[in-house]
Amino acid sequence: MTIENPIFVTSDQIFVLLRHWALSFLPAAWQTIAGVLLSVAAIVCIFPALFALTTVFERKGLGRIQNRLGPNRVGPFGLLQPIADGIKSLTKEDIVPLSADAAVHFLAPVVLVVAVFMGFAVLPMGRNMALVDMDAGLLFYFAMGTSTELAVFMAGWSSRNKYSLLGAMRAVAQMISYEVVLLLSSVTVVMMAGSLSLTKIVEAQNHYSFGFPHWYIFTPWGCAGFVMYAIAATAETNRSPFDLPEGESELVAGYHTEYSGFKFALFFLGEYLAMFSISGLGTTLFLGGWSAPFLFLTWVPSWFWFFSKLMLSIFVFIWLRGTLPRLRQDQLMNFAWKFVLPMCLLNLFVAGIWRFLGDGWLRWMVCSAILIVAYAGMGWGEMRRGKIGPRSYRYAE
Amino acid sequence: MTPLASYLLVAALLFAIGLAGALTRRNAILVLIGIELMLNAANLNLIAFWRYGPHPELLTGMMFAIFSIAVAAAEAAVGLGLVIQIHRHAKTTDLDAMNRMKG
Amino acid sequence: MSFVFYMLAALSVTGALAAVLLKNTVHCALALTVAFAGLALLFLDLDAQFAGFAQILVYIGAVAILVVFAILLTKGSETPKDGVFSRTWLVGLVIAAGVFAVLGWAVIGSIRVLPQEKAVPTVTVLQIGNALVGRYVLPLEIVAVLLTAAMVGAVIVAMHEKEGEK
Amino acid sequence: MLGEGILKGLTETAKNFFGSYFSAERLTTVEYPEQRIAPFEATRVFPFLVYDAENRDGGGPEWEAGLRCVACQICEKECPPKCIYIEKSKDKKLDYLGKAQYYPARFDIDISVCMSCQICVEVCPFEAIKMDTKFELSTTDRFGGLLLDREQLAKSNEYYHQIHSAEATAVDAKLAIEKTKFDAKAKVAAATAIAKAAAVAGEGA
Repeated sequence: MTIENPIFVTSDQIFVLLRHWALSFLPAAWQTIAGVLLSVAAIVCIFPALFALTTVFERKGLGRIQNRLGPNRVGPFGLLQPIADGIKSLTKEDIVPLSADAAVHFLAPVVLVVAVFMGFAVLPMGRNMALVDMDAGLLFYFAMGTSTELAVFMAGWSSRNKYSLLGAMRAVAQMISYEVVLLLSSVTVVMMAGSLSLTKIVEAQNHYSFGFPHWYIFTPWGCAGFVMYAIAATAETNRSPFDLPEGESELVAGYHTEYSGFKFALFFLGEYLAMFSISGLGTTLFLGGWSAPFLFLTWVPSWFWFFSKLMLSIFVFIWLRGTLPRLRQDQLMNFAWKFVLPMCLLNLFVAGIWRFLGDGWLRWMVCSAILIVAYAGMGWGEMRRGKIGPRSYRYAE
Repeated sequence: MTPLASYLLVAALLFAIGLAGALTRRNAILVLIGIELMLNAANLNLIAFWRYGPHPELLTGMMFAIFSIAVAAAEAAVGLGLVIQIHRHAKTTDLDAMNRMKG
Repeated sequence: MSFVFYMLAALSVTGALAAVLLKNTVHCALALTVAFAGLALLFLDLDAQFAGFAQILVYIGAVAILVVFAILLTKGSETPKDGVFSRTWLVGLVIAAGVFAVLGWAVIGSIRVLPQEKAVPTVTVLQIGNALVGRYVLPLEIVAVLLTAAMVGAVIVAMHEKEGEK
Repeated sequence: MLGEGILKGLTETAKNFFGSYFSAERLTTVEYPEQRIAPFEATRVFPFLVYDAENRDGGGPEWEAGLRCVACQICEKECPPKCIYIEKSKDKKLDYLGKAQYYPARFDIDISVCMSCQICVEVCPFEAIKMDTKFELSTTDRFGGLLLDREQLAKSNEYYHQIHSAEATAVDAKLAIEKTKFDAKAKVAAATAIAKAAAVAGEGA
């Protein structure tokens, strides 16, 4: 089936066509604003729905990883669990501590969710399916991503609670540290694609040779960049093993200790939406966005590929959460500044070499060799000095 | 379309507010906040002049603003580091209380 | 489009006023963030997309966070008993008002020669990048050195002195 | 090499993830209200009072007459959270040994306070208080519902055998020995008493 086939075009562009059809009922003057509102409404509906599904799949997946069954009571296979959870959190009493700063306490979850939602605006979720195709899309995404740090700080500070404040400070320190890694690992992609526009980045990867796609993850620098991006993304979304801001064994629940009911649900939503958007960005940057994994699969609609890659990344998040124990604060910081950041800078250098060596096997050899030698050498050094690596417990055994 | 003069007036107002904050507040951090506001007002001027200037394609004002943002970040980092060090030394950030040259 | 401008101007001026007037230092820092956001939106209103996003990234993402960190590290969030304004606040206010008067007079006075309207300039990020590593490469390098020096300096200034070294 | 351990861990969890769909033995949990795990020998939840159905002295219902408890109040004193309340009776009745003893006129345990430490069981010299295995004790009444009185606490020795058979058998054996000793002593005492009575009678004559 070719790209020009009408059936393919209809299935691929179904959401775009639906939007056009809905807008055709409106007078021309209103169409621009109504179109934006419609797209925003779609994002605001789809991702929370995905969030609801993810919560139950996460709990089931974690259960299976620990040889348990997971939730299976509410509805068939426990699939209606999120509805029960939603009703519970919406009907719960909303408690604001007496000494809390009520206005800031209220604003924090709102700012968080709004900032996270803004990030979705530039993600291309399919062919012609980005809400705004901004020239500085990646910069916009990171600008919105940093705004969540402030929301986390507001939440922790306004609660007037030691645990909240400690959790917030940890979260902010961690997010700033890994933000650097996130940015620097994405810069390699920008160097190659030559654009900050996410649609252009996807188009730059949407080529095939021998039936295989030209995704950036299939290059030495892209693979290293993706691994570092994944590490930074996990830390950025405060997911296990980097979940010390809300480490329940030491900080009760971190910055959302004093939140209950609907506001807690908003925080929960914000956390998962951040996970979706950061996975979406990772997909766009390294995994070819909406492009199909093989040439013979290009007949499948582009949005299907985007969302499958997104869910695959979410699965990896859950898998990591089920496997790795939580880091200590000093290990976290050492890892970010003394290992991942130097590797990131080296990767930028390698990407430059890749660009200027031109086509051929030479650049594969040189770039892979530099990266592997650096990784092995630095890893060996860090492990020898005991900065990272297997933990030893002085009083155990 | 808004005329250039209104942007310049807003920038002047922000600059004056920042200056007033820097001159009247006791807390050293608040003084830094005032200075940040003044820098931002200057940035607004630069961007506005770039937008309405004769050669926007040369990007002079925009570049000036971008460099100014970078310099302001450095200034904030060093300034706040100094404030923290002063607090450690004098146990206060009140500028009125810091009136001795001997430590 | 003027309406958008007035809204944004009001937002940034309110934020700035709150930042210098509020009693609680953390509230001041949060109000400062509002002013920064208003300014970033003003940049976008001026079609300077790159500068606007850089403003959000640097000011809201880094400077504001730095300020709140400094406030918490200096226990500055408690309101002092003897007022938040300096003893010489009147002098400061007069100076600021004088500066505003001069600036405002200069702007109002030259309102005839200032351009009223201008076609929207199309500037892509690619152009900015080319300018940065072309015409403005020397300033870029100097800023890089400055940032490194500032980082090292800030770390050294804020670092705890070791007991033995005193 | 750095990261080896992480990969090893990821394989292990992946094995668990897929394995749990194929082999039911992997699943470590049961679906509780429908499926239950049989209690272990050492399972213990809250204390109960043992009574012997054979002991019918003092009248009243079977559980009241047969209580082994002699209201010595050691458990009440030893209980760390002080959840036991005992009122001693005014009169005496024969206990399982056939000895006249006081009995508890009131014996309450507040299981909302009890911390299942089993100290009462360990200090009891009369094997009268033991640990139960029943754990589904939730009620809608926070205060009265969790304050168990004598009647609710009293369980027969057969029940004790059911829940902790090995332990109960050992206790029974111990009690049997005590009983024999007591009976022997009683016999000797009775013989001495008879002899003494005879001597007194002889003197008198």
